Amino acid sequence: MNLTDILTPFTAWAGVFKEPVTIKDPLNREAAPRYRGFHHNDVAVCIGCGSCEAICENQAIDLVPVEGIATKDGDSGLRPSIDYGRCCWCALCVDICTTDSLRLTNAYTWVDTDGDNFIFTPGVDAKPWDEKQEGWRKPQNGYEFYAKERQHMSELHAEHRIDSFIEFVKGYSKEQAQKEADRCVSCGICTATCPAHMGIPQYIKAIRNDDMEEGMRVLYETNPLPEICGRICTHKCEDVCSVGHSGDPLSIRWLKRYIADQIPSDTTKYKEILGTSNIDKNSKKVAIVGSGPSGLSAAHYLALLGYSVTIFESLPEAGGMMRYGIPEYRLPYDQIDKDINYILSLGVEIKYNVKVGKDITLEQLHNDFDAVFAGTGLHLGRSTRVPGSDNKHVYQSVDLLRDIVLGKEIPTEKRIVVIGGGNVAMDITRSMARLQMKKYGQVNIITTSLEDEETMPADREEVVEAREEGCTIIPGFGPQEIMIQDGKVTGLRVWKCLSIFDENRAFNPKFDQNDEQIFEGDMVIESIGQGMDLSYLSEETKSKIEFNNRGRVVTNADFQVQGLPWLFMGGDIIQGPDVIHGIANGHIVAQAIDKMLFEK
Amino acid sequence: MNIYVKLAYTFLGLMIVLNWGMLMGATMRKIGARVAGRHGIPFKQPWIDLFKNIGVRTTITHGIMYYIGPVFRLTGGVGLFLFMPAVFSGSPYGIWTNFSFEGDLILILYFQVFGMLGMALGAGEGGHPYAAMGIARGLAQHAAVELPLTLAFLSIAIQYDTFSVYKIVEAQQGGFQNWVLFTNPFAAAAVILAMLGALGHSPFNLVKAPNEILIGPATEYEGSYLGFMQSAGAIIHVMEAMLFMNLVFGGATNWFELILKTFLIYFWSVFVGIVFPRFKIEQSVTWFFKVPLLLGVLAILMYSF
Amino acid sequence: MINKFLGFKPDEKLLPSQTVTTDTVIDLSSHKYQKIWLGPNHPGVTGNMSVELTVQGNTIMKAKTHVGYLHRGFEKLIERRLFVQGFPTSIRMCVAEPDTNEYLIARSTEELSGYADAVPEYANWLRMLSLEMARLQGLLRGVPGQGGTFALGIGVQWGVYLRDLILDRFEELTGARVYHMYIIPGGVRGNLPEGFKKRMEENLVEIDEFIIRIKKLMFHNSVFKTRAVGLGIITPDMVDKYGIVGTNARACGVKRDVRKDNPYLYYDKLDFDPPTATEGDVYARTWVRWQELIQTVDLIRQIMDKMPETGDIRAKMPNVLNWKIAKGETYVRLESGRGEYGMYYVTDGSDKPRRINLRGPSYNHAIALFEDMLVGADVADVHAIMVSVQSCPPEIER
Amino acid sequence: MSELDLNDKVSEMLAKSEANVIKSEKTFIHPEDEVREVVAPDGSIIKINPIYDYFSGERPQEEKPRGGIVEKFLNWARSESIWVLGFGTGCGSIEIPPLVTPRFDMFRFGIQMRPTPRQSNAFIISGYLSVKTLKRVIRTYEQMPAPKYVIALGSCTINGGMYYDSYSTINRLDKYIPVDVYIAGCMPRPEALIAGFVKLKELIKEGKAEKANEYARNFDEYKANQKKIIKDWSMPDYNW
Amino acid sequence: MKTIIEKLNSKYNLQEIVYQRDNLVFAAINKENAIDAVTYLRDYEGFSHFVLMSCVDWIEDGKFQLLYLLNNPTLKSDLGLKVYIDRNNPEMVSAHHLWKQIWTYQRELKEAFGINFPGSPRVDENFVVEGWTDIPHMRRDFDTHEYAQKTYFPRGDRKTNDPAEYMRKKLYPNQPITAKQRKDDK
Repeated sequence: MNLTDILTPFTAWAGVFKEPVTIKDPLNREAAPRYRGFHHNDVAVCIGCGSCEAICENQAIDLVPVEGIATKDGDSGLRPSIDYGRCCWCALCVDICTTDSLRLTNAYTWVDTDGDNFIFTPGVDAKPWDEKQEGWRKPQNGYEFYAKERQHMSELHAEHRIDSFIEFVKGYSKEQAQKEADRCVSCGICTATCPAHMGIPQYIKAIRNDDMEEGMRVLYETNPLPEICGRICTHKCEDVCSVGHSGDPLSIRWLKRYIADQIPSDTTKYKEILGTSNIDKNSKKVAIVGSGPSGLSAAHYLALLGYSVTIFESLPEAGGMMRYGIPEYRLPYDQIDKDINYILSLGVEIKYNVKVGKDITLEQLHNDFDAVFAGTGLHLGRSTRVPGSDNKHVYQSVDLLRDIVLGKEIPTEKRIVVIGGGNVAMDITRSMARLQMKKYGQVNIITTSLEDEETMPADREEVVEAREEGCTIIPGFGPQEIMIQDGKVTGLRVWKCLSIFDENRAFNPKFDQNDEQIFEGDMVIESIGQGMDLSYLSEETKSKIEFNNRGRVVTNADFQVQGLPWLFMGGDIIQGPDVIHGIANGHIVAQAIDKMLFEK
Repeated sequence: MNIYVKLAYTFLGLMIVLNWGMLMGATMRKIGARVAGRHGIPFKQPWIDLFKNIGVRTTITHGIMYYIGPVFRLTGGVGLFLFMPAVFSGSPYGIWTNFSFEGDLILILYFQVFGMLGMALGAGEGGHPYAAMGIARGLAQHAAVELPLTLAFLSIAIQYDTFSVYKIVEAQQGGFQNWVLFTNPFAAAAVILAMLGALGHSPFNLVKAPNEILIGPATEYEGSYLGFMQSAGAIIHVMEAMLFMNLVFGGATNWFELILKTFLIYFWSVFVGIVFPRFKIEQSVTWFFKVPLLLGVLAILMYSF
Repeated sequence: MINKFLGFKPDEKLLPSQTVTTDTVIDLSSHKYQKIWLGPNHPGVTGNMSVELTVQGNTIMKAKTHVGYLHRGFEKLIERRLFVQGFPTSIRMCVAEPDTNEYLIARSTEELSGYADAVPEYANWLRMLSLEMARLQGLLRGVPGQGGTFALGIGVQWGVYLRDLILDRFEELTGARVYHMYIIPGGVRGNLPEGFKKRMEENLVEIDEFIIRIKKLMFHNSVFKTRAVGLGIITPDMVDKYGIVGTNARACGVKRDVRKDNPYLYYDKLDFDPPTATEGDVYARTWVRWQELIQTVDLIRQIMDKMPETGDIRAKMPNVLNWKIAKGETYVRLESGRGEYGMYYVTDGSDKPRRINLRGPSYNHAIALFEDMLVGADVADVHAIMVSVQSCPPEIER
Repeated sequence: MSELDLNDKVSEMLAKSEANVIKSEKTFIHPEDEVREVVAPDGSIIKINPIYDYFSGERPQEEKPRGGIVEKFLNWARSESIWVLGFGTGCGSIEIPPLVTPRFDMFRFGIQMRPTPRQSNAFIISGYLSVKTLKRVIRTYEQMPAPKYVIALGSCTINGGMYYDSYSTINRLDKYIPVDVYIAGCMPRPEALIAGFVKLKELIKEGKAEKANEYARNFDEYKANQKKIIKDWSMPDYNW
Repeated sequence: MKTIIEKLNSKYNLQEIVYQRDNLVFAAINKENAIDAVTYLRDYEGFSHFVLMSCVDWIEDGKFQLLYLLNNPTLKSDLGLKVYIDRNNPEMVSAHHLWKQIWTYQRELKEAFGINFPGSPRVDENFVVEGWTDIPHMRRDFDTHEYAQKTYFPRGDRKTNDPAEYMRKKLYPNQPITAKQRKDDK
């Protein structure tokens, strides 16, 4: 013990003259800008996907219905409600939030006398911190819980695909498919949007587990045409994909195709996987008119239920629009056959080249069968009815596409103008481009549509690909006249389109007459929509059924025609052109027929 | 002077001392807090604590001695006040000399132990092992403190040839050079060092070391008993300081001087206490038996011959 | 000399402590002994644990550590959680230095899933920064805390205040004060905020000044020396016998530091030498920790100097909700403020770990070692020894 | 020791270890608390039951507030002098040191720490409670003199928090002891804790913090809940 | 490290040798040889630092896997010796004489997995849980969530909705879509 050791500690007394370091008003102290305080949810942005619930390790988050928020496509109508008796403020829910709507503010004081009060729905229940902007948000700098970018789908380069009709989308490899499937957050919002309500998260999970047979079973639960759908589906699911809110949506369509591609084309194998080797047959018979998606889908599910199904097809091969409307480069015929063969192997019979209404009447079918389903599709082209559209060098895309498949001679001119902005327009554009390439070695085709670039109904990638292939696409112009000189088409006169619909959302385009252009061409193809051919309905039948203002047959929710209980109608003629709708209709019709025949 | 008037004055003095004790305690805690860099308790806190303690509803008894423990402690404090002159006014019968009498120093020495004994009895009855442990430590340390202190007091008594505190104070009047501090430096040094133990601050507060034995003797006390003990503690702290003031630092001629001197004396123990950790009991006993005792013996030797 | 002359020091041979060993037979019915409990409701014990003492007078004859008051079954809970959900749970395993747990969980999963080298450099530097900051805040509490065990409260007050400043920096960097949940499998959860280095430097300057103050207060304090010197001695031959690690081992001359022995992160790029002492008593341990405090401040400065300005904070990893790891096992360790801190991690191909087992240094220090060290000690020293071996109950019972 | 004795010992040990592999449903009584016979100083043999003989078996009684201006004054005093028990039951106690140190300095609000339950009137349950601690918490809570207040920190006390699925920790505190104030957070910051104290002060001033009486009133219910999960009871029903 | 493993392998016949890192090796060893090998490693190969003892429940194989993780401070390398023991009759030779802390691990494993270590001090005492009556809590077949749910009064009547299921009910309630859902609806 020395004197220094006794005296030195007294230096601590120096502190007595310093101002205390105490925080004067601790109750109003602001936390750091990144502080993880209480939750706030931007309910207008949130889609109720439930990723936050899935990642919460404390089961603190419930998805609850919220008044004033409707359930609709892409929005479950649910919002996360958080139990502060469970939360640990780890903010994993914020980091995974697909829409970036959920965040943590830097408010941190919540005192209550009742423990039951600590459950609330952020953004809905008003809280003092709702206005606070600071707080934890999803970090940047390469921080992501699932990959934002989709796996690149390898395609044939435009130069290599333009001169042939071979399929140019190569499909995912196993590694790619698993990486893509890994991005899924399994929210299931897509299921509601999919017209067929496919079990999308389930089959994506099967891909992650590399269990293709399970994937196949999931697919066939709701969709008997996976190869077809995996290629040409309009993938409305991808539009609402929650992953797509901050990044690319999942390639759901390609993943579906991946599963179907993995199973070899062998009907016995299919039956083995799907467990359909033995089906108990019943004595009822169903007739189906048209072997398009809805007809095949209905046939499939009816066959599974034990019905004897006969399809009447007016064309030499089955598939309807899938075969005769979609070019081969998008949907190769062997893949159509793969799906159809399996359906046929279930005992479905097809009578080719039989046109109902001409070779056999609908009433005859009614007599011979217990129920009839008509999925006859939209096979008539619609005209723009502008001056000159009755010229013989003005064609309908539907007819041309069908002729290509049937192997007929296609009139291919050097310069072509296509009117239309939908997928069919793109199909004909690209098909004609290929034909031009074959014939002339160069592409010279102009496609124009009323809609502008953003609102064009065609799929984005179709437009991009078409441009890659050398087609010129000029959206936003309305055709005014097909210019004809000496009976030959010389071009199309168009005006800039200002708006398409009027205030009442009725079709009433407005044009800017000063902005006139002339697209030169030797032939014009109209591709502005398709019409239905209901000529097989006799006058008597027609008198019994109702038509709505758009000229479509009125059916109930099960696609049973009002007034004719034995007749079901579905597919494009009811829902408009869309393969997945057709499949869904077919499925519902099958269920409805089953119900009708057995619950009577 | 009428005995009733005297009683009334004494009571008034006691109240002043009680409140001053509480205020002093709060001030010291505030100073300690300041060294740490914070504000510390409000000055009114001791009174609020006292009222709060009186307001506690539950009372738990462990037997009669358990009640009497705090009373003993308070008696120790009050006894010290009763028989010690508070303010020197030039006359042994002054208003604030209380019931001081010839030989009161001996009584005071007794009263110093009295409070500790009361605590021992009460805490023992409480039955908590930590209380027992605390009281064992307390008594051991008290004995060690008492020895140099008593020697120093005896030395002062011998120096002034009296056992009357009043007379010792009287003898020190007339300037600080007359204080025992300067006239009997050895005794003063012994007192100043032993004072650290008597006032119960670090490094000699193992008696109520919360790190080991909660708060020692008072572990089982709650509510009004605790309030009782707090007020007793406040009085005793002032009384101990007053005793040292009277014996070593020349007493006080008015209340202001009393307050200043007791404050400074008490502050001395805080001054040391804040920067030193506490000794273990055998270390503190050894310490008291070393330096202060030696000084006490020297002081005795100085005036014995 | 004067002691001898006065003869006040009792004959050491007569003191009971000299005769007590771990083998002393204790017969409670002889009424020579008393059983007292220190804790769990006791301000002196670290955290929430209790020590059952059998004492004779002031001397401890036998001690038993009782743990489990903070048992939450983390290892079981993490078996029920996805790989990414593990880290918010694991961080609560040790409240004194939480970041270490995060790092172990992150590192184990990265190693087993093959992403160990994918972690961006910037993220690794940030991890190191947060680990060193955690060590710093632990030491700011721990070093003066040793004085606190002897009632030198003033140092604790300063220390906790400065720790709070570091917690402010943590709040800025990680978004939370104590449970940072910052190191995530694959990287970290935030970049360095703007102006962070400047504010950190200001704090470090304040801490530098505190280091001097605490040296004057504690290490030049006669009473502290009286209490701490020669107390709770750990000898070098005990180190392997009891599995002693960290500062406890270094204070008796056995230089073990995972940062040097098995360098992780970028510790091999930093310039430091772990301090050691030879005495192995409470004073030496505190002294080593105080030097470590200086060193940690220096390390933080080095890290802030050497780290890149910006970069990616997390590797591209599989979707956290679907993440599965093939069957495997590993053991990952780091040097926490208390010593080697490790985790045994087993996966079985599913999306959740099969088993994790935390190896906390306290597990050995606070049970086997502590119980044996207490025999023969004074009741007044229990708290001091408990703090000096750095017992941390939540990491023992998990 | 004969061979026979040894065999007995071995088989006894084996039986013991077997019984311990899977513990059967039995009441746990600690050896010190078992009923036993002792020889009194006068030579007579008496039977003692430590749990019931050494502790008061009395139930807690409701102690009604006196009311009036006196009670108002006392409530003010109580609210300005909150003595908190220094019992860190869970990880939230790591935020107590900042409260008593310079940064937040809760002494200026009249809040102080006390080391013993007898002198405390506020009990901070700092987060999760394992069943083992709950037993000590109940014991401690019952030892505190009324009026007493409980502040529950964090998610864990509200609905189990992170440990909602742990076999060792309780989910809601208010099933076992009455709670005055909950503070959300995991763990709550010191500032939030101060806000909690401010709220508690308001409650006390308004005379609404009478949860100790509630405990006495619903004593049987609380005891049933407590005994449902504390298998190793081994203590009197009410710990005075 | 390799030479040590080879030596050990020739001596005790190791299985499943995995070089997890350069300085971390896991290997399985027979139950009979385990303590022998650990002693050998400690005394002759410099593995003087005992890192940890752990147990993994491989319930599907009916086995407990004990792990003795040893560290060599000079080589700065770790060796994990794994021992498989029968899950139905879990018993292992105690190693408490080798290191002072091992009895703590054995006490913990006894409580958490029900593995018996005859002769280990205080092995039957409670470690972290008090008055435990269920099956040992770290075994895989003990469901902690279920136990907590039925024991500890979870608060409130919280109800959550699966987005896909909820949307089905809201948007297309009458369309029984998949075979599974059909079954559920019935």
